[in-house]
Amino acid sequence: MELTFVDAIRQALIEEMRRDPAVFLMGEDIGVYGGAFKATAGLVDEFGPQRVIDTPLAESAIVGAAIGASYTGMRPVVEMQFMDFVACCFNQITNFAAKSHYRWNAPVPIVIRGPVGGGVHGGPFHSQNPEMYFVHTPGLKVVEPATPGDAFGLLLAAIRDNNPVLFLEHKFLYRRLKEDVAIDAPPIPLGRAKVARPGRDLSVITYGAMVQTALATADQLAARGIEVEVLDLRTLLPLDCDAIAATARKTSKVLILHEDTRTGGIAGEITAILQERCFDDLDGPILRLTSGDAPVPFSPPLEEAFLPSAQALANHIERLARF
Amino acid sequence: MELTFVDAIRQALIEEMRRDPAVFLMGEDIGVYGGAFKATAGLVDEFGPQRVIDTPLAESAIVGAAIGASYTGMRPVVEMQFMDFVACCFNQITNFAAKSHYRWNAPVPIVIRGPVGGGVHGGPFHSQNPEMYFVHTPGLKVVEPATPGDAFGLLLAAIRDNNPVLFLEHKFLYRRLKEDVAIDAPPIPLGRAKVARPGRDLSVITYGAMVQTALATADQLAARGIEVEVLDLRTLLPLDCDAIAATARKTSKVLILHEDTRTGGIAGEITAILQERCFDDLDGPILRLTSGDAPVPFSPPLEEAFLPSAQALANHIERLARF
Amino acid sequence: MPKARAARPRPAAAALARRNGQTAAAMVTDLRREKLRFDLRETRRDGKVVYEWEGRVTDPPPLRETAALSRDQALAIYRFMLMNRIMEQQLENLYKQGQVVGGVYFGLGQEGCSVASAFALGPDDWMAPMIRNQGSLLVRGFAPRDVMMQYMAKSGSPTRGRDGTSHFGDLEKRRMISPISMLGDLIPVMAGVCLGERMQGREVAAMTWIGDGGQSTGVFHEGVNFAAAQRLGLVLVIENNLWAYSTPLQRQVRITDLAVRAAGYGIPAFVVDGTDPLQVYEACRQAVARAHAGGGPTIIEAKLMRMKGHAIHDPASYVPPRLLEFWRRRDPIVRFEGYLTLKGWLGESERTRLRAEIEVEMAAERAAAESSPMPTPDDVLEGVYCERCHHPTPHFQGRPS
Amino acid sequence: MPKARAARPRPAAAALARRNGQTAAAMVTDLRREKLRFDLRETRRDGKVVYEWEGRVTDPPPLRETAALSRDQALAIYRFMLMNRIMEQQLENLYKQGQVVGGVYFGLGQEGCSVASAFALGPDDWMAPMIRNQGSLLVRGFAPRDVMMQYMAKSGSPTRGRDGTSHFGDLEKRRMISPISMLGDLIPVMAGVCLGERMQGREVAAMTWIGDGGQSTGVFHEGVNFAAAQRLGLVLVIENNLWAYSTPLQRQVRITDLAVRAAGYGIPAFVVDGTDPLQVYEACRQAVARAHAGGGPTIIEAKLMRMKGHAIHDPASYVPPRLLEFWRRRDPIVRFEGYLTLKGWLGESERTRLRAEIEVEMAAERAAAESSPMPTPDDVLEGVYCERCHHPTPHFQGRPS
Ligand SMILES: Cc1ncc(C[n+]2csc(CCOP(=O)(O)OP(=O)(O)O)c2C)c(N)n1
Ligand SMILES: Cc1ncc(C[n+]2csc(CCOP(=O)(O)OP(=O)(O)O)c2C)c(N)n1
Ligand SMILES: [Mg+2]
Ligand SMILES: [Mg+2]
Repeated sequence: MELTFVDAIRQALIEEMRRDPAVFLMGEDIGVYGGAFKATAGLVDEFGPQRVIDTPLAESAIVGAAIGASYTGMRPVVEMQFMDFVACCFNQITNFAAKSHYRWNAPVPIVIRGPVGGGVHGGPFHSQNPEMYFVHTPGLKVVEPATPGDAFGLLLAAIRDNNPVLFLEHKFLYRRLKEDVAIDAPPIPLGRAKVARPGRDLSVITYGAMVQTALATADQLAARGIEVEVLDLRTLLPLDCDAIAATARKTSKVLILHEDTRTGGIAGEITAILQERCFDDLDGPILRLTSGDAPVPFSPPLEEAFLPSAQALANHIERLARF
Repeated sequence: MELTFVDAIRQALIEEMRRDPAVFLMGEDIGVYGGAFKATAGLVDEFGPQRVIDTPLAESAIVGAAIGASYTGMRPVVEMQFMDFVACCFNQITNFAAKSHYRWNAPVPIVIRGPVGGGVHGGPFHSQNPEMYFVHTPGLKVVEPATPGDAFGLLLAAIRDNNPVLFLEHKFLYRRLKEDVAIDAPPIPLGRAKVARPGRDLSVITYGAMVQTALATADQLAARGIEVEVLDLRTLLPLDCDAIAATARKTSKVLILHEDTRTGGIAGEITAILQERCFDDLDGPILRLTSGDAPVPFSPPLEEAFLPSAQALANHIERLARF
Repeated sequence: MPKARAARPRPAAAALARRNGQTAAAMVTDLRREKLRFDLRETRRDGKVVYEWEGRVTDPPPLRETAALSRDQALAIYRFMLMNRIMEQQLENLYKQGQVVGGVYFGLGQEGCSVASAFALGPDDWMAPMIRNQGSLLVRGFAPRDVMMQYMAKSGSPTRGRDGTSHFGDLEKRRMISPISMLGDLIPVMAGVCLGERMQGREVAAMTWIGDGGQSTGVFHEGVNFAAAQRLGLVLVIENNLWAYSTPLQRQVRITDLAVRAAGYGIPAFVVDGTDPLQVYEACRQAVARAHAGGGPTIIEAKLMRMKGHAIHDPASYVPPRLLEFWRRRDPIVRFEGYLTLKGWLGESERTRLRAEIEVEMAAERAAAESSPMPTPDDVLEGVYCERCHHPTPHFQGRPS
Repeated sequence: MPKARAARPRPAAAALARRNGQTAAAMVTDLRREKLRFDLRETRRDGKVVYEWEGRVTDPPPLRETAALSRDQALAIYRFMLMNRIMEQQLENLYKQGQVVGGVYFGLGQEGCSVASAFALGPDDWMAPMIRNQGSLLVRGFAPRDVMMQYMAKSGSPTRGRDGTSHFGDLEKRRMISPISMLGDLIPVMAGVCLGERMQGREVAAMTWIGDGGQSTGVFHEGVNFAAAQRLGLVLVIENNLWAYSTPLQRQVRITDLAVRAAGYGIPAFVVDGTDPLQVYEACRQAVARAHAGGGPTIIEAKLMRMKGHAIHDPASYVPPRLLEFWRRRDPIVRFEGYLTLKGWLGESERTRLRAEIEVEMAAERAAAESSPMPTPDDVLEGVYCERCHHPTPHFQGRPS
């Protein structure tokens, strides 16, 4: 089935709701309206307002209720209208859901999904990349797909997982990517990265919308004789340390690319992992290219300068390749 | 004046409130009761209930009101009874306060202070180290002192700073450390690390209560001929990159030690900085010793195994020294 | 904006009442001339879940006279309402020409509420707008070009392109706080503004708005309760426009009048017809006076209807058409014009002249906005921190008590 | 715990009412026999800010009879109350001997409320305790040793030493959710439990408690409103014990009866004397019945007093001594004993026998708790995730509607 990124998500919700009556949806404007980005368009018509629940505007209540429902055996999937709003239910996620199984053996099979990221001029409160708040919270899983197929397969896995999963959908991709998705394929296991493009000279480790930037830049550099390997992390927690080490060992040079802001971003974590695992395998410093340390500015020229660009990526790669 | 760690904090509050009528305090049980850890004991008697305000139990209201008061020129200092509860006002901190100056030039001179950290058997909700949530949020400053003198001097600076400052006080130190504090000394500038112990063989970069662990271990290892330099970061955002690079260049070997959980902890960030700045200066992998990736367990034998131990630190150092 | 007034020292009586923890008698004053309910029916049509409304489309009653507004003030309110509407028409136009970055939010049908509420504030008072309060920005002294440039992400905008919409403020001159997108968070912040002012010796009002949607947030509760407990001069206008984005009121709450929540905080409340600027002004005037007297917060629930979608991209097809029809008869500008005409304050020719005048002004504003360049990114990473570029300064008047 | 009952399918009438968005008439039923107010005065003594209370220390009225409790049930409640008290005496003792890790929290003076509320639940219902509801844990079938081992951080504790106090739960047998420290967060979670059950075809009650302190949190508002909007069977007991740690009620809110907040959610409420287990039971029984009938949430405000400090380290010197004196005369166990004696249900000798029996039982529980070893840290980093070790399973009864 040819699906855009957002329709792949919608389709995954439909498949899971048809398969498993324990799966249901909650969120703001996901029913009659079908969601701010139409990820749930028409679902209320098929499954009814009892399984596609328009909630009050109250993120802590939504996530709290999802946790409670999950304790009775249900599998709620919650939509944040924008993932920036997770800050309004931070305690429910990081203290209630994340610590439940460790503390008292009670699994919390919920998914919190919604749009992240910039590039669409959403301004400081509709463009954030909140992954590190959750990557740094033991007990959560964090997923961010880069293609419609991965979005579909990973969302199936996230819904079937017994742990609270943050499912981050880069809104820049929602309608810009389209591909054939096998809707009868099995779920894609969480925690496994994917080599999006093999290469021998240098590895770019990235995820989300930046995978597209990395692939485009790699094609460009191939013309100049630099063969870049692109590793798409797909799951940010747990990280696929083996795949990270494997690509580093293969190419001996690593650049980490993320749209998230720099300080405290995931590049640091990956750098530390590589120091621990591959110190002797590396022929150059582990570099990172990221957004700057600021809120995401609204105006297009500002946002463009703020986000990592293909040009900056090419420069970084060439510099590292010469090392 | 001989002061314990917590009394140094209390004294800094007193000095600032006497000096500047714009400084006032808000929090739960900070008035008549003097705070859960007595950091504000007696202050309501000197400054009155109008400047030492017992609030309702509502962290978002407290921080929100502090932001609002700061817009009128005041300098509120807010106590979180335990810093774990910042999760309940996460949006006010990370979206309202942190982005204010960048977005519309409105400074938010507030301090949010309170106890962090483990080792006192507080369990999963009274032992957390929340620093990375804020280190990853541009617009905030994050301070964590390791001695009474630094606590005093850094708190003065935090209160006078025009930005929202998270001031993290390791509760294990509150009554365990005591030293002579010059209460007429000038504030200690934010953003500057301190060499807590000079050494030539290897650098341990750390902060908070772990500084004590590092110093004790360094003394021990000195007897075995390994001279460890201990760098106390003091401010976690902005990081003192120069001091980090300087110690790395001096000893060529770096171990980062933190009590915070491992994945996404500040060790990653420092590792990335060192890769960027000192790749050619390093003679061994950058290692890290941290707590494990789990909630902080309650029972003493569990918590002890969970936290980084002096023994583990010694082992790590010896391993790295041999590299 | 009314003329500057000397700073008000807090009256001793109020301080006493506050210290004694005296409970304010909670009461809801309903100023409306028609008490409406809008019970929607959720049903299916052609397999689709839809909302229906079975009420009757009636004509509205006349506005409720208030003695508090002079002719000039009434006309000033009318002018701001017209500006609000015409400015939003220009914004729609700019959007269609592709000059707007992102979306546009409209306050169509809400102009009377937005303008008349802000009009009740004094110069020492503070406010913080929500996205539909573009009228209140004008009342507070911002120019239409400020709003336009925000939407166009221009370098000349109040945030220099860093943020959009009504996300801007002005600490010094206009005492306006910039909102953030997360609904509800302004409420404790505005309570804090009153607290800060009080500590400097002044009792001020701090006005902000919230929707029927936003009042379900936890921070609404924390903020209103904090203001009540500390008896701070928060003036909270709940614009109950029946929809939170696509979600009707009855899916959000199990009550009809949001004002009843005031009882839970021990504070007074008003219910007003939000399409009648006189009622809105009267309630807000009383709330502001109460704030100035140190009497604490007030909630004003304004009943109205969002006459467009959530933002420009939203056709609002979830709204039953007859419900819109009902409210179209309650256009606040038409109603107010009727009132002013009846009073003999506004003749046909003045009306035409005023409208033309505003059209000309708006065209000039628009031209100015269009001529502002886009920002250049040289300093995109600067200004995250205040490095002594600003100097927060309190102005004490009398001892804080 | 009462006997198991067949699962209740949700009645059609309730479903209809819910779908129509019918507003429940909000009403507060006050069951108390004495209506008290506690206005404290903040003043200075020897330069220190202190609270004073000028009320009169009086004797309490007799308990309020309820037809809903049989002799056996009343005696069962009495027994649990006694167990609660004696268990806490043992805990204090263990603490003094240095066997407790961290602090101990007491429900002294609140036993009647804690026990009688939980006693109103059926086996299909759910509950989640707060820190002072150690009595409700006993009612729900946990053993005193469970509580003791939690405080002692033993490997045999329900959380195997991973968490302490009443932070434990049991999804399968006792349908109890573990709280977290952050107050208020349980409320939407319990609403969600009802939602999950409803989707499986069952209308259940989910009971939890909150203090006068905790009800100021935003998540309280979000949770209660969510439950009201969805008409979920949340039974929320507000234990208004006049203090949040050291902060008296009047610094937290500007109202006297927290139950009035129910009106803001369109749900019914009760005010009860929290030292009278009969009133508490009666209100909770009605709330639970309402939940079973699909009628939605209920708030029960219990007026009582925390007779010790916040935790064992806190001498509560901020409490005016005469206020304590007033409440000491309202010891729930003494009052209930008086009632049972008057009814002829409890004689002197039975009372002595019962107390002795519980003392023996408690000593055995204590010995068992003491003999449990401390946990070993081998698996300290395991179990952060559920790796198919548990299998969340719904049990559908009829179609979700
Ligand atoms: C905390 C939070 N959650 C979600 C949103 C997304 N959102 C923006 S506006 C809106 C609906 C608001 O409805 P209401 O408060 O009634 O205001 P109205 O648009 O009717 O003026 C939603 C859900 C938000 N801005 N903030
Ligand atoms: C969100 C949150 N903030 C702060 C605290 C710290 N704290 C624990 S108990 C308490 C007082 C609670 O008072 P109340 O709700 O009245 O319960 P009580 O102790 O009287 O039973 C406080 C402030 C907390 N647990 N949670
Ligand atoms: Mg609305
Ligand atoms: Mg209390």
